[in-house]
Amino acid sequence: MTTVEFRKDLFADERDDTLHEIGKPTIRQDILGHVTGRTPYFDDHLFDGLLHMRAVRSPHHHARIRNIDTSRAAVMPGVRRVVTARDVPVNLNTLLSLINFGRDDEPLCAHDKVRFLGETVAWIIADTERQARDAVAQVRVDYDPLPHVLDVEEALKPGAPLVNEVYPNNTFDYHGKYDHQKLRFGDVNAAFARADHIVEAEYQMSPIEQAPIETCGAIAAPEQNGRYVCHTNTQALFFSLGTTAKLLDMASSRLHFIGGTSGGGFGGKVDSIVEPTAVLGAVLTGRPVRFTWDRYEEMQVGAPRGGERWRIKDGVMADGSIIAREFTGFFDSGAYMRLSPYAIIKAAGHLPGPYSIPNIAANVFCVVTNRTPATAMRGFGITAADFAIECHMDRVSEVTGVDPIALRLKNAYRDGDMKAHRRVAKNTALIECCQVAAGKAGWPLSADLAAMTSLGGGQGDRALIPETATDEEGRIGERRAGRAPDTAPSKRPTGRVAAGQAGQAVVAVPVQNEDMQIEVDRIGHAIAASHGAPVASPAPTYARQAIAPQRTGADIVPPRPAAPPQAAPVAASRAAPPAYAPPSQQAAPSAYAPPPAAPTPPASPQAAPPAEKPYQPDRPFSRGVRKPGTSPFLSGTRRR
Amino acid sequence: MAKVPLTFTLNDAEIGVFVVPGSNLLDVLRRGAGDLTPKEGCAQGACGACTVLIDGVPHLSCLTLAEMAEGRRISTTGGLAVGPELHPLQTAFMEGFAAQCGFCTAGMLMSAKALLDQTPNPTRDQVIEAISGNLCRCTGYEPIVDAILTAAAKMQGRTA
Amino acid sequence: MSLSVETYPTLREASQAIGDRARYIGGGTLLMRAVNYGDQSFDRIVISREIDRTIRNEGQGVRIGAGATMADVLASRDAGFLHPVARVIGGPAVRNMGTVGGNLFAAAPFGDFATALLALDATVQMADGQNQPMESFLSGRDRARGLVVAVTVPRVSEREFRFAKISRVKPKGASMMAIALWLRGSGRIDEARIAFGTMGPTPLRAKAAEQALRGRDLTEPGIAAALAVCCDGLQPADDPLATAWYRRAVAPVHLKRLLLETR
Amino acid sequence: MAIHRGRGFACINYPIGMNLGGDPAQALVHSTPDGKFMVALSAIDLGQGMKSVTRQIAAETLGVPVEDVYVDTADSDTGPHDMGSFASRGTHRVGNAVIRASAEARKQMMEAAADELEVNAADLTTDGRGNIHVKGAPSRSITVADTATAAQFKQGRTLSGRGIFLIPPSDADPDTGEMTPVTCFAHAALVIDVIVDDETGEVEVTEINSAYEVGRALNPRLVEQQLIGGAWMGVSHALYETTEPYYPDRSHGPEDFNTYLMPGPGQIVPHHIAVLERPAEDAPFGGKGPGEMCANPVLPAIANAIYNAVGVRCDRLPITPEKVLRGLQANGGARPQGGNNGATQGGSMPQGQR
Repeated sequence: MTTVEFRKDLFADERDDTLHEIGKPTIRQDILGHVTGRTPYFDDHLFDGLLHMRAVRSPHHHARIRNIDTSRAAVMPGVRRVVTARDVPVNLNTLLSLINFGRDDEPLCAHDKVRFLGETVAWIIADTERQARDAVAQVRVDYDPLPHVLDVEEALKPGAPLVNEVYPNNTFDYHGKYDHQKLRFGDVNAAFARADHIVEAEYQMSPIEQAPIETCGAIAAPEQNGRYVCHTNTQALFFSLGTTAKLLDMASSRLHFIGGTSGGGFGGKVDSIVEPTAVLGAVLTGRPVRFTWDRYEEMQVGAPRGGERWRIKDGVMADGSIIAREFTGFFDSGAYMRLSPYAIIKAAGHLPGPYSIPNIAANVFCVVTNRTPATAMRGFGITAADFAIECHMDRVSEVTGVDPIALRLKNAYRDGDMKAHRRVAKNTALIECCQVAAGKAGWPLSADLAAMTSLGGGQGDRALIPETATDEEGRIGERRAGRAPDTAPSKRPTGRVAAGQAGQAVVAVPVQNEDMQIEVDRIGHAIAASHGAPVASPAPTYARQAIAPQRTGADIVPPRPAAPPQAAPVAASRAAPPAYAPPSQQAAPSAYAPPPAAPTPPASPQAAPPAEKPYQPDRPFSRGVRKPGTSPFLSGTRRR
Repeated sequence: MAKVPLTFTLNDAEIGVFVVPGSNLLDVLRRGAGDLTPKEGCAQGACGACTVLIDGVPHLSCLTLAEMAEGRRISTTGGLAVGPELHPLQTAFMEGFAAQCGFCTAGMLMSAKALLDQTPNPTRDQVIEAISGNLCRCTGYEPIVDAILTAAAKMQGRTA
Repeated sequence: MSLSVETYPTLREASQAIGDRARYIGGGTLLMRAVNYGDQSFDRIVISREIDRTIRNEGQGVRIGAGATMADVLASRDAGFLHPVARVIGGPAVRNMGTVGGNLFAAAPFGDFATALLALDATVQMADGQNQPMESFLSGRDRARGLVVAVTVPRVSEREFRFAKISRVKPKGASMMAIALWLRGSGRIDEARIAFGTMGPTPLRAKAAEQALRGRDLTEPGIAAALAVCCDGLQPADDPLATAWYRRAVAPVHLKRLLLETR
Repeated sequence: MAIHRGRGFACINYPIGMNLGGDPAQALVHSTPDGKFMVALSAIDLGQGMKSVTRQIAAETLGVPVEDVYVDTADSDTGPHDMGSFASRGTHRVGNAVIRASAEARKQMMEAAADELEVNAADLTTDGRGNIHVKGAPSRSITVADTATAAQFKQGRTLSGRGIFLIPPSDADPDTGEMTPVTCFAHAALVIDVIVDDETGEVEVTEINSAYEVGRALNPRLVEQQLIGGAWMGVSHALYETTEPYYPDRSHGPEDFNTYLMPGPGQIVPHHIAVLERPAEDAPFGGKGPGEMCANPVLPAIANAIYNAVGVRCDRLPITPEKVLRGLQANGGARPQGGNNGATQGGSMPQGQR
């Protein structure tokens, strides 16, 4: 059913494919454990006297807690301890405080009010899980329900219920200045005015559960010497350890976290809630305590990928060139921030998608609502934006009549192009992906589109930072006061940032000492020309299964002659990153020599397909760089 | 709370444990008998990670009342390999990259074993049907289906 | 409120033991989930040593012991006409556990087998010897007292009985909708019974559609009137799988496909 | 009353690693007395293959066979600090830390071997099969095992290494959004074929043709696992999954896997994948993490394919049959869009004749 081919012919001159272990289909280190059932997940550790901990959860979206009566629960059979907010030493945290981002806004256990359905208001620790459940059912909480808000744009209105007092505007406050993250590049309003078409639409993604088959959980137990061991399936061992140390006001050296093996995560095991809870239980009882979410909790209480809403407005010329793109985005963070505000910066940096568009504006909001807090998931911050962008590209295609793939290729970003966040694009490969996917599907492309390359960008205005229109709309607090009704980027810019304004790119910290530096001829890619000429193969393909017919593009479209080879200058201009190059080599132009003897047949007009027929790519879709000599690692056969 | 005695055969070993009334078999296997190979994914009967064979046919151990396992013959992935010799299904899952996080694997293997015990030469659709109660979040199922077919072929002396 | 498990030698005694805080366990697929999630509405689990898993011809019908699992149904030649129903319930493990008796009590989106039994006008036999038609049994299901020991299903030909389970997950998934048809007559429909699952709190009959099919043939014009009224009397609700609106919108489509066998 | 075929396209890029940096990863490597290497990490293997890919990276950097390396990710007492496995940072950040730690250990190993062979360490190389020899003179060699034994028991030298990789934290500009988000991007493009039932709104994905650019396939089978599983998840996200089916209304949230829908094994989509490798400068051996990005293009490509099939724009995820059906009703029926998109079996056919 599935076939996989490795297009070794593409970018072959940037790669050394003769490495020993890299690139080999070595079987997984953990697979024997998986197939024998011996892989130790967090719950596969047995403790004598293990206690079980369960949470009492809010039945309201938003309510003040008047009173919690645990007296009946406390005397239930098997109950060892009732735990409430008072038992949490430091009952306020935000996950990213460990990297100094955001304000502490979330209690481990609610005390004054609950802000979402399912929020923890107390815990029971008992001998069996059933006894803990029975006692949970006997905790009486007196709630005073409050008005709640569940829609991101409703939450931004002046009269909306205030969800979380730490964020009094129902938004994350960015940079102490605005209630959203701005992205400004060029002048979208001026470009809209001269565009042939304006294309607008709104997109939305509902919350999605990470749904690992193993739910979030931890077992904590007293160790020797006043330490606590915690077996956990966290995706971030030190995040969880650090969060536990903070919430329990305990030196991190007293915590011994064991994990590293998780039954799926997909982003849902970053939040570090089960770990401090289990350790708290172990501290309070002096016994091993297991705290794990059941499937209901995993689905409705554990954080999902949050909902998002995006509006896109494009200014487009008749030929399909997109000259301006404006975004208004809303991330539904739920009742607490966790990772959402960070993901919004990630999203803002990602805009406008993989395209070179000269005028960009975006306002992206992180909105607090009375729902389950959101967190990471596979593609965090990007998935919904990409959904919106790529659906929108098809709308633009329809309006302009330009073929969907042609439209993307026309606007695709390439090496050397300036991106909206004011850094130069490099190592791009969008064009080649489009060409290869089209070729595999038999989607026809014109000859000029088929000959495009990611290496050929950065010319003219594409490399420049334009003069940029700015505004100061949406200062913190203005919206709630009714002075900032519009969420979209301003129609009336009040400031200008001069063309060419950009700071320094941030690069990796160099190695601590020279010994940690892998030799440049062993890194396997085009940093320096000091190793032997690279080799390429003619596009090995292997089918996953013998029963699956090997699929090649050749049966769909006729072969074509090779396109002209790419010139060297682009490669020659690339500088070695400080991360790898020893200090002495940093400044040197690190041209990875283009293959000197590549027998590259130049495309001749005669050999080109008849002009009246649409050009269709064949496979391999190289830019004509087919070199002789094949690495033993590129034989195209699956090494089983 | 008075525990009650329970005896059963687990992978050819006689097991006697005392269980809390109302316990599910999964909990008894894991914490009572110490066989940690069946996993709890939902305790709702919807994920299949706890699948074991009772008297040779697949059951969800999370939905099996422990008392109802009295005297029954229970097989888990813990008993699949014979000594160091892996079952062909295990080998096929290994070589076929049919697991990622591995949490569903033990349940998948039990469902697959039940199929191959009954149907040594299954069709692809029969394999799909056999694992239809076992969820996998990582692989997209295809490598698992392929691995089961590969194992079947190998056990029959064919090459898939 | 710890749980106790009580074992009785006969179904009759087990039947007398169940009550407000005591539940009978058959296959466990419904009850053990409630146990695992701490259901506070009962604290006694009742087991019967006597379990009736037999499936046999009896008069004009097939008698199926309430303890028969879906796998038992699939293994029975006598119940062959019910194989299309049993086959689409759960995965193999669920079919080895879930019983016919339990399915009668399964709330939406489960209860596909009960839907089929409703269309087939099965009779439910209680432990106290009382018999009840499926329809009245289902309407009083929440107040039911006593154990079901068997159901008796009229023996029908595979041609007369049709079943469709509409699920978004393949090959196994919960029902967005289930439809069971018992169609009698040759050429024209003399008698039709139509039952929908997951179109109300219990499986329900589409009586207006049954009426509208009478005397008609199975052609697009012939069934048009029945399709138009097929949701009359049904009470679909919104749930995670679909809205009531969607269920009403596609019920005639799926009924049409089942009637015309274009699925 | 028909089944309509449609074809959709989408392409994406994806930033690799935790945005704006500030997310260090560390690694420690040491050898056993007989020349096997242990790598201690606090990274997490949640199925993506962290243990396996860092094992290959360590073996490659050390110049020893992969069988002679074992990676442990379990323990905060022995594994040095790492931010965690998320944001596609594992391969990039941890991989780089492992390279550095392994490079340092290799340096010790080569010096130990040089002492034993009485040559200059700079003149030595590894053969990747457990031997260290003089460049150009394979016969003048010593095994890694003998080297480690000599280092341990004779020379009093550890064969060990430390590594850290950090992109320093940075910030975004409040007014322009200027930032250095990440340093490397993965890419993908795909063509998706669907069929849409215009009476029920049901959508079935029938084929995917894709191209994924992953920098370097550090282990082609692990990459393949991600791409196949990721495409499945993309289909699931596009058509099935949500915890709030009526978002922003909070009601009817699924509580189990019976009502939280995901495609089953009977819905495996034929998928023809091409893997492209354009190594990223600062990534380990050029490899970018493929795990997150591979699901993303599937969602819009399906929405676009549905529009192509029946003319209904599905702008709200997940694209349930109800949303498609409501769109069809609003349009007064299916409006197939066609197009010169190479679809081999375009057009529509009566229901029942698929």
